[in-house]
Amino acid sequence: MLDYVWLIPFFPLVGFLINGLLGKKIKNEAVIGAIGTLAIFSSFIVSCMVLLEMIGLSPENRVFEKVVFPWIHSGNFKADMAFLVDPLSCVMIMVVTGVGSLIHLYSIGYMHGEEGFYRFFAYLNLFCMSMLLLVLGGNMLVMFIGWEGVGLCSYLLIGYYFHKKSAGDAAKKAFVMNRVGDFGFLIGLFTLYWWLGSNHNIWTINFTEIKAASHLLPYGGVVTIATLCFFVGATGKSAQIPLFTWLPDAMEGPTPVSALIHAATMVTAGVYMIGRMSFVFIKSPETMMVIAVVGAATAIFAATIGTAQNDIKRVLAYSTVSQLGFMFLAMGVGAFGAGIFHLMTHAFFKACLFLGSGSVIHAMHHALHKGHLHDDAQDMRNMGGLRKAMPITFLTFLVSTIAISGIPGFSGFFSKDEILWQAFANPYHGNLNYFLWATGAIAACFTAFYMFRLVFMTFFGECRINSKVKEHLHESPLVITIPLMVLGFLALIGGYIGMPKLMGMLPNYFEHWLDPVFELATEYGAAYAHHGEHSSHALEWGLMFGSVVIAVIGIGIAATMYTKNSTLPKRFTDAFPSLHRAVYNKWYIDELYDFAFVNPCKSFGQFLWKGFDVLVIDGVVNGVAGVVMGFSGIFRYMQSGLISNYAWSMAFGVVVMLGYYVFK
Amino acid sequence: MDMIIIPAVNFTPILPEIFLSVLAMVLLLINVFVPGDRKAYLGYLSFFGIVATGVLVGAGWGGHIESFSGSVVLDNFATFFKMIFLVAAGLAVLISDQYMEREQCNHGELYPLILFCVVGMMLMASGTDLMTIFLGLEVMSVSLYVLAGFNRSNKKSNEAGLKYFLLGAFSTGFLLYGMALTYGATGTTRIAKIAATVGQMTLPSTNIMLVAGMLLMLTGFAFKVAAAPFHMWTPDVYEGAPTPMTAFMSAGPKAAGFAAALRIFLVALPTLQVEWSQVFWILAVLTMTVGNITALRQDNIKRMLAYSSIAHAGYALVGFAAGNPTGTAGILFYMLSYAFMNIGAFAIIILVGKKGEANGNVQDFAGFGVKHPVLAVAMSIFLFSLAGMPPTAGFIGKFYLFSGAIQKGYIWLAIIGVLNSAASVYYYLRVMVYMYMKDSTEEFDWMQVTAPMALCVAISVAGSLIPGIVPSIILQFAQQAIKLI
Amino acid sequence: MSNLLSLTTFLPILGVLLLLFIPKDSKGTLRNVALATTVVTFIVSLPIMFGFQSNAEFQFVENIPWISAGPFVMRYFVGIDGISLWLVILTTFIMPIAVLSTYTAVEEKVKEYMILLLLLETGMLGAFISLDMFLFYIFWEVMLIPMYFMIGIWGGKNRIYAAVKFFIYTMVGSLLMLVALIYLYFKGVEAGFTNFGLLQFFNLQLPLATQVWLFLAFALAFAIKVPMFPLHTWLPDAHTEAPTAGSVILAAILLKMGTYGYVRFAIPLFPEAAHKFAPLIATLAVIGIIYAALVAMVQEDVKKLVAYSSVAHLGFVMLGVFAFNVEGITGGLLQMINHGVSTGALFLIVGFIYERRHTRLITDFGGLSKQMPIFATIFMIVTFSSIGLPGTNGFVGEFLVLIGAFESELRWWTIIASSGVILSAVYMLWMFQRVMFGELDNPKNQKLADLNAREIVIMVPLIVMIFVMGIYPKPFIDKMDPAIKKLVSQVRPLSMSAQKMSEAQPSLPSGHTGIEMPAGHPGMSPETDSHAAPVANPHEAK
Amino acid sequence: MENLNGYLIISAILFSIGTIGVLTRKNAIVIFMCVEMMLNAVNLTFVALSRHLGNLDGQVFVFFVMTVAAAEAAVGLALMIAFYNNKESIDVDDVNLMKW
Repeated sequence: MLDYVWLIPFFPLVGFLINGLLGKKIKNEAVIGAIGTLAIFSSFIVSCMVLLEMIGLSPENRVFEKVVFPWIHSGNFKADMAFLVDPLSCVMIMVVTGVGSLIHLYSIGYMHGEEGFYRFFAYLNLFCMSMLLLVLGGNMLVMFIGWEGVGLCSYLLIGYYFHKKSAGDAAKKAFVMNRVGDFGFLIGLFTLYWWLGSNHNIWTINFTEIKAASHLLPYGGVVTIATLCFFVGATGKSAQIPLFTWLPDAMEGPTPVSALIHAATMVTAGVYMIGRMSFVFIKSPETMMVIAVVGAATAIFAATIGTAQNDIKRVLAYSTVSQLGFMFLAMGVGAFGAGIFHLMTHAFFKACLFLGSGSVIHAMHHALHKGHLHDDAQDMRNMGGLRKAMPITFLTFLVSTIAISGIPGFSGFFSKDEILWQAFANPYHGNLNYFLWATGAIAACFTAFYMFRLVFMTFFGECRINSKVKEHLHESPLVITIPLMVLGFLALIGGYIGMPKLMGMLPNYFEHWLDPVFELATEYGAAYAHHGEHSSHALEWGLMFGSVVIAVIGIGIAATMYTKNSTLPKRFTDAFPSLHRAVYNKWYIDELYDFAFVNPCKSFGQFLWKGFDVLVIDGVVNGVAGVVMGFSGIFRYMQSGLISNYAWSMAFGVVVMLGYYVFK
Repeated sequence: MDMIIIPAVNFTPILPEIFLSVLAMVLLLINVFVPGDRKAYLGYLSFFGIVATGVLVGAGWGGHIESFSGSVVLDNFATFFKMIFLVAAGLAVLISDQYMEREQCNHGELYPLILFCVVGMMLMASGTDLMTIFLGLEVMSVSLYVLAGFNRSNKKSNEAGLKYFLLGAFSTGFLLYGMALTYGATGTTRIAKIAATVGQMTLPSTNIMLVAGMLLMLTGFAFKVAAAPFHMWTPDVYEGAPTPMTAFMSAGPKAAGFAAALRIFLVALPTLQVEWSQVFWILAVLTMTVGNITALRQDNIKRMLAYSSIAHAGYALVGFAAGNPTGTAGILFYMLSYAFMNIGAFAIIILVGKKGEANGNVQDFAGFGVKHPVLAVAMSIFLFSLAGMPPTAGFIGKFYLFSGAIQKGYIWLAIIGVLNSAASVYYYLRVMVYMYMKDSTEEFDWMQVTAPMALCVAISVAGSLIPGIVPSIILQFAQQAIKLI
Repeated sequence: MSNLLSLTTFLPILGVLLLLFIPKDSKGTLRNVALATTVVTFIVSLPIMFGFQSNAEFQFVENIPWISAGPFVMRYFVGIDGISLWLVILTTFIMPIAVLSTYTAVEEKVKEYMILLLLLETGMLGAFISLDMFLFYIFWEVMLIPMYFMIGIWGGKNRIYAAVKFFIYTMVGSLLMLVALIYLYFKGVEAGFTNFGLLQFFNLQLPLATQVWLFLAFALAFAIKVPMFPLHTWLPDAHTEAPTAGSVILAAILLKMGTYGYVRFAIPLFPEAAHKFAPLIATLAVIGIIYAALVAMVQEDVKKLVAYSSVAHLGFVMLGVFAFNVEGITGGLLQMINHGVSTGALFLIVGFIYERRHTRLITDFGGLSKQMPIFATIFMIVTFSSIGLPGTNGFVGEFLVLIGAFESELRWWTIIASSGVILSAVYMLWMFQRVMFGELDNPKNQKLADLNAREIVIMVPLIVMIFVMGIYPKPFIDKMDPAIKKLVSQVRPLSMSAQKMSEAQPSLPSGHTGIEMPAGHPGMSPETDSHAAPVANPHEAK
Repeated sequence: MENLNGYLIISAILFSIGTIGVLTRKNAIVIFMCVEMMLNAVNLTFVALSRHLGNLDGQVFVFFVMTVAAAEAAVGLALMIAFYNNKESIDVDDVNLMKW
């Protein structure tokens, strides 16, 4: 049946091994690139086969587990190298392998001539393998391998230009922040495992087994603790408040990396994880609320920062954070299907955006190089008017931008609108819903604004850079534009498989597909849901219209500020200098963390070392030695060398002894 | 009663003593005819004499013969100790010639004096009468006074002799007074009879005369084994005495002191064990602590080993305080091992030293390990054995001594003991630090290893190592020796 | 072959004898002979690994009389179970690597160095296989001597201080243990035992007060060796000063003596006392994890950093062992082996760059990745193994430790300990970044040569082990599992668990017994008891 | 012998005087004479006890003690002469080369 599922992560592994071990010898970029791309493309083929086979099954049978080999068995604890195929993981493997293949292809062109070309493809394959392990993992531990594995690859790829200090810093920051999340993940895992085990003697970390036992879990209480811990893990991986600061820095990595890891796949792992364990999360209303609030807050928070950035990739990075916020908002309001749906559409358009920006940077870099200039190839202030030079890039970029802004007919609209509607109409959070919706809507407005700001600054107007350079600006080669076109196309039409029922044109295939995965969660959620308050069709239509209007407003503002009246931004910043500074500096969050955690840790470490280890502990150790030596000195001088003193000592001994025993 | 009846005396028990005495006197005589640069022959002669005595002593193993109306006995206990004395004397004889030659005091009398000293010690070990023991002790002591001051032209040696003499005589006074009081309390000087009399007393510990006698005797022996606070002569005398004699003194007389004390306290006064055990407990703690801690800061290696020797007396006292077969067998084993390891160490010191007792500081060992790896390894073995590291004899000895204390319930004594042991490691390691870890300032090219020296080192290495790996070979004898008293 | 263990243990001594006859100037021969000896030892030890049956019995047992005098009877009693098996193999596995690493690192006194290395191997192997407590003690102490000389003679600037500190520090602890050992023996004699054989003492019922004192004495000795906070300060000194091979052996094997001591001696001999002190030891372990990580973070010397990381790693081991359940102890043991492999590898790596640059200060490096790509790759793998990345060995052990501890009473400790996972990433990666990443701006670093063939050969086995144990730890766990189950049942004497159960009964959640009893597998009861305990006392966690 | 205690006390006093002499005097010969006084005090004890107990062991002991004392005197005086040769003094406070 689906026994061949292990091939999916296996191909990238092979690719990794070949390129990693032999890549240096192969040298030929074409071969290396082909190996890397073929590896992941093979996985894509297998994934398609898996998907087809799954479609062929009846919905309730769409669960398949495969134990490849036993991994850790000790005492009660049992974790196998096991894979789980269900509709959810199907979606994920399709996204990962599909988008992954395109990005591999793209990278052949983008990374051309880079030192360590083979290294890049090896890492990329390794990443795909880890990501596939993550989404296919049949138990929490296999998921955790993938979870950490993608973190590792992220580290390696962010630090790809390791000679740049900023790259090294960013890589380390990414890994460490992920680790903070992993800490939460582990504690969550322990709590769940221990609670089920000690109370019901079900010692398991296997998803299906937990699912089967999930009716034993209480609402709130220990589940809240466990799920909050898991959520901490998710915030780390998916760059949510408070652990989001690594993602913008991660843009130090090559652009395909940003597209694949930091937009389409890895960062969505947190969302996936919540989806995977929806039946646990839903049992804690508190956690659900926290997730929703954090998601909404992140969405708007990151969006505000995005409005003020000048680095093209940073804008996209904050946009990613913000969009991930939307996904979490969806998860938090119990709209798991919508969250995963947005995950998918976001993968399409955000990958496209990143790759497009890569194409732009590539062209800029090339042109600047030719013009012997050392300006920043990623700074939008140096760009402008690129649409003529790079029509394909521009077009795909525009499509994706429209998609992300939530203009009807594009993929982003369907998913985002679903999320906003669910935020408003979900039965779980009572009056908080208005706030959630409002926040989401404003964030959407910001999204439209900063994305179009980006488009306008990059592709419209006049080229702001030296005219010498301008003539060197060319469209990127086919190997780069083909992925762009495919992704752009997907960004355009990808939403139709998940069209809301309301519109009624197409059945919501996507939701139906995922239903078997999430129905249990909905069932549990019903225990505390308030039904039937907001669910009227008119309202839904109204809100939908509202969100479109909001998006259009955002676009309008952007258009006004960045195409028509180019002095507006300046006037705006002059009017609110401190606000702009704060936004531009990302609300000083990095500085805050440095102040609150990093520096205290370092100085505390210094204190412990110099103050405690050396002074106190070693002080005691050497002090004891010193005291003994001191006594040595004293005893030594008692040895005066004089016979009469010696005789006195003897007589003293005799007298004391006699005195004690004879006259006692 | 008109006829003097000569009692049928069985001389077997004191055959070794007689043999050695005769040998010593013969040596004294022929010394006159041996030219100054040939005194080594006397050494060889006495060494072979000692070996022969060893055979003689060994042949007596397992027997139990009393003689001189019960004032001397031949038993395993005595035999074991006699072996220790012979080992100490034999090794000391081996290392003497080179040293004496260098210090230009190679007087032939040295060897007879050593032999007389051994005779005295043997009497102490086999004596079963306070009188015999006293006599043996004095024979030993008087010879030792001379040996300590043997290097007449050396001021330090002189001082050592004088100091030892005055303090030794002083302590003899106490010992003797103790014996007198014991005699008064029990009416006899025979060990066995004392035991019988004391055994019949209802509350011997309230008998002031007896207790005082015991304590005074204890003082005397404490002086001989260098137990604090009667130890203060030790560092000075050890430092001043000619090095081979220091080696000899640290091993032989100490063992003899323990032999006699064991005999008296275990056989004659077992009923007072509670009392003397307490005293030995305190003495042991004091002795170990003072010895070890003071040794930490010594630069003169002879003096350092003198303090170490005090500490070792303390360890042995731990076994004594325990007073049970484990502890006492430990003492026997330890004294033998100590003879090997300590004299071995002194042999190396003699080799490293220069004329006029120069080059005797720890610092002078810098680089020794590189220049003379074999000797340095030997020295390391001696030092590790002294420190009580497995797998050396020193470890097994300490193991038994402390085990005795633990078996007896003196846990704290054992703990203090091991802590002392740990502290002692520092100064033993210090020598090794200089030997191996400091760059050499010397070429050590003046050093010459004569055959007797080499033999001594080899025997000592074997004696410190083999009993550590297969301790049974010695321990079973020690066990048997202790069984008979 | 029944005397395989002895053969393995004493083969290095044979090597020593061979070395004695080789002139000290033919360094090449000396090195090769030493290497050959260790390799042969390793090969000889392989049948032990393959021939080992997965059961709880001691195997390859040899039991012959040795000393018999007075109250004491010591026997040459050796054998291994699943716990010591891997440590023996680890030792024979690491030794050739250590020897090979000295080929260029040690140019002076090669002969002595090799002799000491081989003596050390015998000492370590002997300690792992001894089943006679006296024999164990002998080997335990003997190990000190070669290590002392290795640090003191071939060490760095401050070597003498470090060597003496190492020696005396360890000695203090072990001598106190000796006292306890003797005391225990006499208790055994009262109970009718006739020798020092370890196994019978597991059945000795001692009153709690006695156990407490004896446990403290044993625990102190082992804690110093582990080393546990706050007895760890000898370790950074020893490591910084020791030559590379010395550090490797010290970290990879010698420190395991401490943790092994707990598992083999302190805990099964004094189970009640061990339980009583578990919170204290867990606290120290957790403090050690966090503390060492924080201190490691600010180190300027790579080697010192790695040394402190050892303290943190061994804190995990201790936490796992004192969880007293199968998962925790398995994790602890795996972590011991893992630490041997990865920290050993780290010290080798530090050695490589030290040999090239004669400095270990982090600030002297930077950007080495560019100059030394192979080195960079290996270093990175080892770094991540040390961090405990899943897929590498470090993870399996650490995870089992944490999950085991979490199941036991040590839940809150575990949570704090888990944060060590973050800190380890911080200090290791920060170090890695500063050494390997960045501009290659120091001219001295621009001429560095990448690893040569010998160095790669040294590292490859370690790298392979890192992945094998990370991806397929089953064979390792399977062989140690029965022994650990047995240990767990020893640690939870029936009387105690019964008592706990009776306390627990009223507060157990309904259905607990109903589910557990029928489902309980035979022979699993000790563990299930151990899990029942925390539930039994919910307030205990406060 | 009803006044044994008298003898014992006298000998104890003698012994103490000797001891104190050793402790306080500085001249090596005087010290040695004090030691001799201690030994003679012991002899007195022995004799008195021997008479009191009615056996001869004590008396025999005394002979040995006297012999030994003589031997000791010979050796001791020789050592003092040797010392005097080097230091031109027999003040024990001059015996001070070795200390600490």
